[in-house]
Amino acid sequence: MRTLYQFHGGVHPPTNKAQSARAPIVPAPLPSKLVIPFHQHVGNMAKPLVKAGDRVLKGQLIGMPEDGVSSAVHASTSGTIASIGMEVVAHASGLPDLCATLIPDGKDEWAMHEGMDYRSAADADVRFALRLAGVVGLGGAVYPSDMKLRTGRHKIKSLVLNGAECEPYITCDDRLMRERAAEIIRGAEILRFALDAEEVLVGIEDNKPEAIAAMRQAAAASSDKIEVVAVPTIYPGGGAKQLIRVLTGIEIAAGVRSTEKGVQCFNVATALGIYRAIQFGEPLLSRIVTVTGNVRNAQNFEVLIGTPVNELVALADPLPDTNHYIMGGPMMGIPLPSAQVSVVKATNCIIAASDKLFPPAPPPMPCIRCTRCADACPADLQPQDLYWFAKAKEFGKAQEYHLFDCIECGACSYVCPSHIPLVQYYRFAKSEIWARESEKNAADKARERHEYREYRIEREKQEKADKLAAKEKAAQLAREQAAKPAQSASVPATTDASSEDAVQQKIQAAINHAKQQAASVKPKNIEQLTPRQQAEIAEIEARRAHIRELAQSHVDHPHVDHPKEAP
Amino acid sequence: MAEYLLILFGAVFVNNIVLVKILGLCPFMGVSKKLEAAIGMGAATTFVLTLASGASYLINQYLLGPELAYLTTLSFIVVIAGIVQFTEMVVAKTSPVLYQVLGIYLPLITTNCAVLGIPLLNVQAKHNFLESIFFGMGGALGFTLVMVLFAGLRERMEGADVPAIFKGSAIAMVTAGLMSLSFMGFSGLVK
Amino acid sequence: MTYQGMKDIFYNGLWKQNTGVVQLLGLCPLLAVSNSVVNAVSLGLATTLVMLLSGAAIAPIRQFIPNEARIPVFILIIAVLVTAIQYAMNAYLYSLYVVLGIFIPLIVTNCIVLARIEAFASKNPTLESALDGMAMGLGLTAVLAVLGGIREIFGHGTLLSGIDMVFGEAAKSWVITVVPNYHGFLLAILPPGAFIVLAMLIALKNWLNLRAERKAGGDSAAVAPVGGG
Amino acid sequence: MLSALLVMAAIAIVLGAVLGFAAIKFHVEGNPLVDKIDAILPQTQCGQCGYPGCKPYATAIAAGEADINRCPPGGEEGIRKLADLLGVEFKPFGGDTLPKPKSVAFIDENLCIGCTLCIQACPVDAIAGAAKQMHTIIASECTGCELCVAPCPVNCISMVVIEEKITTWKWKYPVYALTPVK
Amino acid sequence: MAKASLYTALNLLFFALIGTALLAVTYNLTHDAIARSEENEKLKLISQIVPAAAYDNDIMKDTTQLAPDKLLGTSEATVAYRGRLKNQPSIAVLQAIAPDGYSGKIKLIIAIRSDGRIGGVRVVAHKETPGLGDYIEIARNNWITGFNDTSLENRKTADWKVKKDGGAFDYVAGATITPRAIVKAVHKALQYYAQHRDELFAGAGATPPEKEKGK
Amino acid sequence: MFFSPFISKQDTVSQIMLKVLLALVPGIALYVWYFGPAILVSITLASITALGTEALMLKLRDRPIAPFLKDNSALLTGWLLALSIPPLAPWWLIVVGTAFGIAIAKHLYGGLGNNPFNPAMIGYAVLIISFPVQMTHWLTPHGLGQVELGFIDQLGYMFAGVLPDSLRLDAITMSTPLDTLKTRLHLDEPIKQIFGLPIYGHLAGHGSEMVALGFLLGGLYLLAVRIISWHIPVAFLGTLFATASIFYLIDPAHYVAPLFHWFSGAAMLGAFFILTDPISSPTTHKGKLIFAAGAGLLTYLIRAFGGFPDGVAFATLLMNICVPLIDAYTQPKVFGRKDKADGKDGGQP
Ligand SMILES: Cc1cc2nc3c(=O)[nH]c(=O)nc-3n(C[C@H](O)[C@H](O)[C@H](O)COP(=O)(O)O)c2cc1C
Ligand SMILES: Cc1cc2nc3c(=O)[nH]c(=O)nc-3n(C[C@H](O)[C@H](O)[C@H](O)COP(=O)(O)O)c2cc1C
Ligand SMILES: Cc1cc2nc3c(=O)[nH]c(=O)nc-3n(C[C@H](O)[C@H](O)[C@H](O)COP(=O)(O)O)c2cc1C
Ligand SMILES: Cc1cc2nc3c(=O)[nH]c(=O)nc-3n(C[C@H](O)[C@H](O)[C@H](O)CO)c2cc1C
Ligand code: SF4
Ligand code: SF4
Ligand code: SF4
Ligand code: SF4
Ligand code: FES
Repeated sequence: MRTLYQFHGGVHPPTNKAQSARAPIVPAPLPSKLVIPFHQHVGNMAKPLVKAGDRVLKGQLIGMPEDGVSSAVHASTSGTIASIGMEVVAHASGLPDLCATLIPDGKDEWAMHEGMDYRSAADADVRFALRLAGVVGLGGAVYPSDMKLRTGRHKIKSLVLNGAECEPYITCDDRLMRERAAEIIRGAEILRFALDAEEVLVGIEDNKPEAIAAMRQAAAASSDKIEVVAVPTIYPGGGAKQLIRVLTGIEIAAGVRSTEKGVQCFNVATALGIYRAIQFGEPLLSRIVTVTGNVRNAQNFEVLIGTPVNELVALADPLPDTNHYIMGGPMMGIPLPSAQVSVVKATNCIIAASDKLFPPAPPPMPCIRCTRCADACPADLQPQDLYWFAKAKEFGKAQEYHLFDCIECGACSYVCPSHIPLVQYYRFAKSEIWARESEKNAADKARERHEYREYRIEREKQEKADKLAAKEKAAQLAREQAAKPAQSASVPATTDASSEDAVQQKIQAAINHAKQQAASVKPKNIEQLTPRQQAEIAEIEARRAHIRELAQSHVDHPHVDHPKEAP
Repeated sequence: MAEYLLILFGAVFVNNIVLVKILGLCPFMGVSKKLEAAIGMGAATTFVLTLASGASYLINQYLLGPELAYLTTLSFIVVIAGIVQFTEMVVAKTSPVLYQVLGIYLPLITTNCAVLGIPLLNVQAKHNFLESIFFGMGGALGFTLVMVLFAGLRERMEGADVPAIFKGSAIAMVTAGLMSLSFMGFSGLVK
Repeated sequence: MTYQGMKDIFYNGLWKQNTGVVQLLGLCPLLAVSNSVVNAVSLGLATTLVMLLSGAAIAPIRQFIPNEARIPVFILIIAVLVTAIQYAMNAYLYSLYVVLGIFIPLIVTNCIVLARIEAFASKNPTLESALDGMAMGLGLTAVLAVLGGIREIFGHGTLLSGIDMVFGEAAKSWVITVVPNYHGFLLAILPPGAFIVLAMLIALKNWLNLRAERKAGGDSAAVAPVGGG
Repeated sequence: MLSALLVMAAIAIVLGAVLGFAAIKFHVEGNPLVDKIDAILPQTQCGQCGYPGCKPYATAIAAGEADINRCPPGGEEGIRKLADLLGVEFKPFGGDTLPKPKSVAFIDENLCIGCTLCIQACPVDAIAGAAKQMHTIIASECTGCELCVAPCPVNCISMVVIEEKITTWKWKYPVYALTPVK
Repeated sequence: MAKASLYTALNLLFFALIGTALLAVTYNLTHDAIARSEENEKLKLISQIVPAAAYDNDIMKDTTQLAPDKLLGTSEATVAYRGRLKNQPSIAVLQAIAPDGYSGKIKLIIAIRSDGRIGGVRVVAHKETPGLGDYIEIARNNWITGFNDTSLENRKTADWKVKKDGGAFDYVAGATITPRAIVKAVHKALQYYAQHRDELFAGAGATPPEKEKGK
Repeated sequence: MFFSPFISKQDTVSQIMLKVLLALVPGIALYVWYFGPAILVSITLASITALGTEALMLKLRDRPIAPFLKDNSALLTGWLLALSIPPLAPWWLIVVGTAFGIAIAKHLYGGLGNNPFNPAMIGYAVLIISFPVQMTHWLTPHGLGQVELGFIDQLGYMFAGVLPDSLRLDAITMSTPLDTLKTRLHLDEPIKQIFGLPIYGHLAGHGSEMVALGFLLGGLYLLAVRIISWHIPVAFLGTLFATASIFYLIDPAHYVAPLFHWFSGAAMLGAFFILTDPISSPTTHKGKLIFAAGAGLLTYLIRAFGGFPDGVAFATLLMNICVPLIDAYTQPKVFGRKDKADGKDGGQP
């Protein structure tokens, strides 16, 4: 028996897994359309390679990974690209993002693909293959898997496979492990080889005895040293840091790569995806999705990426009082902005929700500093302090108290007797801090540019002055040489004036031309303006007037060489 | 030694210069918004007050005497102003960071009632040299202590849902009042 | 000096820049001696006198003082004035002198005196400086009087107790008993009460300001209540 | 009387000597405060504060001549930081100075006559183009200061509010109204 | 730099000297008035417990130093005032300290007639709890007048206690420590007086004419 | 708005407070048994005042009233204050104390969850300083053979200040065991003789020791249902015991045995109900230990050497002042980090 470690905190919400874990995985039928976002992973968006009207084959690359952290996007089936455009995606913001809409032709015709022998291939080639296959973490983080195989100079001792699946309701990994244990183990072998890890530990929560048994059996068949460990059921025992802690005793701080400590962790479904990508050259086109909650037939489906959620949910027969959908589990999931969004690589579960199933929490009361949240926090944080600072927008303080070590697991909110949406406050604070950071960078850049400009202007002035002085000197010299004729000095002045006039005239002409143009363009779309837009325009005009004044009052005195006429 | 420690203890807790004697309130209210500033101000005041207590004792004992008692205030304040200016120059040179934080407040030490009040109280209580120093240091440590604690409370109150009209100095004043109330618990500890 | 200028000076001193509730300077005497109206007003007037005289004394000589020596010289002058007043009180208002005790010499370090000299007298002509000193002093006295009044009524149920210290035995009958048979809410006359009552005055001033602003700016200043703690 | 004068003279002389010595020994110069304030200002250089740029405004604040609530691009957060730095109370924006949504300038390329006036106005060199050629704004460099808008003789520059995208989207402050139950 | 600081120092010196001179003048002007008001104040206090008819000398001037004594609770020499009627000792005013008040020492002045009866007692300084132990001040309560005319003769030793402890002196319920301390102190002061009466009045008495001047 | 987590435990603030109120019941029952039902009147009065002040302040602050009245925290403040002051105190005493605690110490800071000071103890401190006379008249416990007032007479005294003819206030009241001890020690009586007085029972005061036992029981219940953690009671009682032991061992003639300190005054109430107020106490475990140990030490110092018979209230308030600093300097180690959560190295975004 392995000695297991514990992490601080954790909670035991009702698991509600039985509903969906009973039935085997069913492939979902081809949907009427697939909406495939180009940005389903952490990192840079993939660059579209197709345009509307293109015919594509199943597994054809349609989005090319761009610089650094990025991953490829593929057509999930064969068909025609109907459009490339902004569609609402499965994201907490509810904002649209770039997607390819694919109308399947029903033939499900594969593009050419072939596997590779990972044992003989160079590491870089294996990683590039994964990148092109669009394999990203399916445990929830959707981090490109190829990046996780870069270990730098660090020696990897343990490879951890995450089969904990600690979130309530979700059973996709459970079913996967029961039904496709062998393939997962094959994936683990590939990963072990790529990482050159000494041991492979598969952590599975002890409430999934069938999965543990299946995995043990498959592991026994492997030539690698693969140990399947039953870990205690506690949320968030499936968090990578927590699972690593439980299995190896190693704690990985925020901002530290686990490879630095000799551990790497992959989800079991990711391992399977990696196996299929390497062995058969199959890109990641589908995933297992648990459909559960307020439905009659909760079960797991194998779903093509891009399948609209409403078409998927219909398979499970939702009850009529369902009023919204959650992607992910009840602890960390996000509410979907609409049922029309499509399944993405991060979609491990769709929960049909109703007010009865998830009654709205009572209105939050003030924090009474009961520290239940601190007792539940798996990151050993003081959530009540983080909340206090986030609420007061004291972001510096929040950061001092390690806001960024928070894994947003929601355990604190779950236990809070005041029902404070703590995680919300942390997310808010984090995104504000990020925004500030980038603003500050922009300001620094602006300062630099401004200072450079000042310097440049100063230098130009200096140069001009120098030149002038030199000219003057030359003129002086010339004057001295040509002793008598005295009128010559006035000549340049007049030419100057006339040339300036000419410039002025040209500008005037241009202005007139532009005014005509402007007059002909301007009234274009004023009628359609909403009152709000009109108000906005008025406001902008007022502001401009003000700025003009300001600009003039400052510009008039020292800077400008030509006194400017009011247009 | 014991009686000196008692003087020290009494000056820090029982007769706390700010909360019981009500002296030195302006810097107490002004420099307690941030913990670091409070600590810095406390350190500077402790330094000045200890020196000032000793110096004023010597002046009172050896230069003034009973005939020139009418020069007490004048000579004390002049000496204090000198010590403060000296401290200011030293801090500006040695710790620009501290100077930055205390910037506007260092000169205010001169107008900190406690700094003149403690030497005057020393004269009133007929303390000897060592007693004067201990009393001065105790007073200053008491000042520092409550200011640091106060700053801690004020930092925490930043996030509190204080009614609009009490935001800022009013609630700080209430807090000082409740602190003063709590410090009454020390009364009687040193008779 | 114009009438308007004078009005401004007094408006500033008595209300807008009031030392006690706005600038929060000169707090020690404000809190320490405001346990009765008589004490409070007496010290307030003594301070006013010092401010008036120091304003008047420093404004005319301000050109002759080098910048580095500014503060020490100002304080010196203040200290002289204060000591003079202290001796005068000692001679002619002995009981009051005893009651106010250390707080008379401490007028020297009352920040507000120096602050006004720095901020006003060192930049303005004599008459204005003297008036500014007086206005600021009176502003302080007003707060002191109100504070003293509230604390005395709450603490003892009386007003003007100790008036005999100023006007002699005969004035003993002037003491007003506001609440007869009062138990005496001692907190009010102890240091904590001083802080809390002053806090209430500050809040009152904030409230009046806020109300004035709301009136001026329509309802826009109204803030929607935010829940969640 | 004489002894009094002597005593005070002695005190004054000793102090004078000590301070004189200290003044020489512990001499410092420079004012790092301006830089600290400048670091907080957003460097938009827009002049809405009434000063010809951020640095001059910072200098004015440091000298105690300007209020801390004059910079709209800095937002309330900026004021708060200034208040913290200077140890003064936070002050909301007054009257005409109010922050507005972040925007960048946009040049209508059909109208631009290439007069270079906007280039001269832009404090951060965010406009590219040569004389008599169409100009473009480098959106990533533009600070949205609007200084180029007024000088343009043909009014071809407009400010475009930056729209929220998924990548720039921020989680909102959770507002839960506790509904009064009457 | 050096020059500037010299100038500064001289400037300071100049103002310091002017200030000092001014203060010296003020001091001289107020000196007498201050001495007078201080004396008046003491006289006022003493006259509360010493009826004017009880003496005809200048009681403020007819003083003697008393060495520290356990019975008086003093640890430093104190001044006693002596009243004489026609050059005969008539009344003495002693300073005494009750060391065991609720929160520290209570300073008293006690007038004792030549026949050993108390002329009056006043509390000069104390730190008792406001509102509870402070009824010993004459300004708040006339409890302190309960000592008038008591003596070692007309109160037995057992009577020198508060009523709660079986003695003869009143108290306010809830605050008995303070009165206990004072009763004890007054009792001891009487004992002191009994032991030291003669040395107390020894030494030159002031002559009656001076009394007129004093008044 | 609707965001994760979508599920939560069913506990609420008002349930927590309600359980704390419940835990007070055994102590109160014993109180009634030994000192008569007057305390129930005090508690009722305190409850009414507490709720009234709470409602008024919420209204003034423009906050919803009902949810906060239902959270039971004001009730708890009222009850605790009523238990700390003499049961026969005049009605206005409890009203002033409760109103002050809730209006000034709680709502000026923003109400529930925001107050740095313990409202009930602020109320107590204000009262003992302002009205020491009324605050030192405690009822004589049942069974000491003296005159006992009927309930009606008690009401009469509380509301009208009148006693039945021929009764002096002294006859029905006494100073508390702690107070008596202090007074008599002051008079140099030996401890043995003092404890011979009828008001002393087995451990401490007759009657009040049983009340303290009742509070101990309630406190154990709170520990069992995990509303409070062991840190504060253990550290407080431990320090009090240790300090008292030291002095007792040095000079048993002038310092009483440690157990006496446990079972007199507000020690038990303080250890389980007052110092544990989550809002005005530290949040970290180490912080709680420091906080309670400090309070224990101060309580002893004030009892043995200070100007007040009991030190729990002032010790609580004095330690309340230190809470922000204690919290700041006792931050626990963060997952995976060696340092505490007060360094500036916070994860970079
Ligand atoms: C609170 C929390 C709970 C998580 N639970 C699981 C889980 O149950 N199963 C899982 O595979 N990944 C879970 N994850 C994601 C893991 O932290 C980690 O990203 C993943 O195991 C890495 O594998 P992948 O890159 O293959 O997805 C969780 C993350 C967090 C923050
Ligand atoms: C806060 C407080 C202050 C007290 N102050 C005094 C005081 O100044 N003088 C006094 O005699 N008793 C004072 N007491 C009362 C004593 O503690 C003690 O109860 C009383 O003197 C004994 O009275 P008894 O002998 O009637 O029981 C005070 C009590 C408390 C609680
Ligand atoms: C802060 C506080 C202070 C208390 N002070 C006293 C006190 O001084 N005397 C007292 O008898 N009871 C006091 N109590 C009440 C006691 O908890 C208890 O009710 C009992 O009557 C007193 O015990 P005792 O007689 O042993 O002192 C206090 C309660 C609290 C909460
Ligand atoms: C365990 C516990 C102890 C409490 N103790 C007190 C207390 O001593 N005094 C008090 O006013 N409120 C107490 N409360 C109630 C509540 O926390 C208090 O009213 C808040 O301080 C008000 O913001 C307590 C609550 C709990 C849960
Ligand atoms: S659980 Fe909720 S109420 Fe308790 S401390 Fe944490 S945030 Fe505050
Ligand atoms: S969401 Fe963050 S703070 Fe809350 S329990 Fe999880 S890690 Fe801790
Ligand atoms: S208003 Fe404009 S110029 Fe002034 S500081 Fe702010 S950004 Fe800079
Ligand atoms: S382009 Fe215009 S708005 Fe943008 S920074 Fe330059 S001047 Fe400002
Ligand atoms: S008056 Fe300002 S510190 Fe005392």
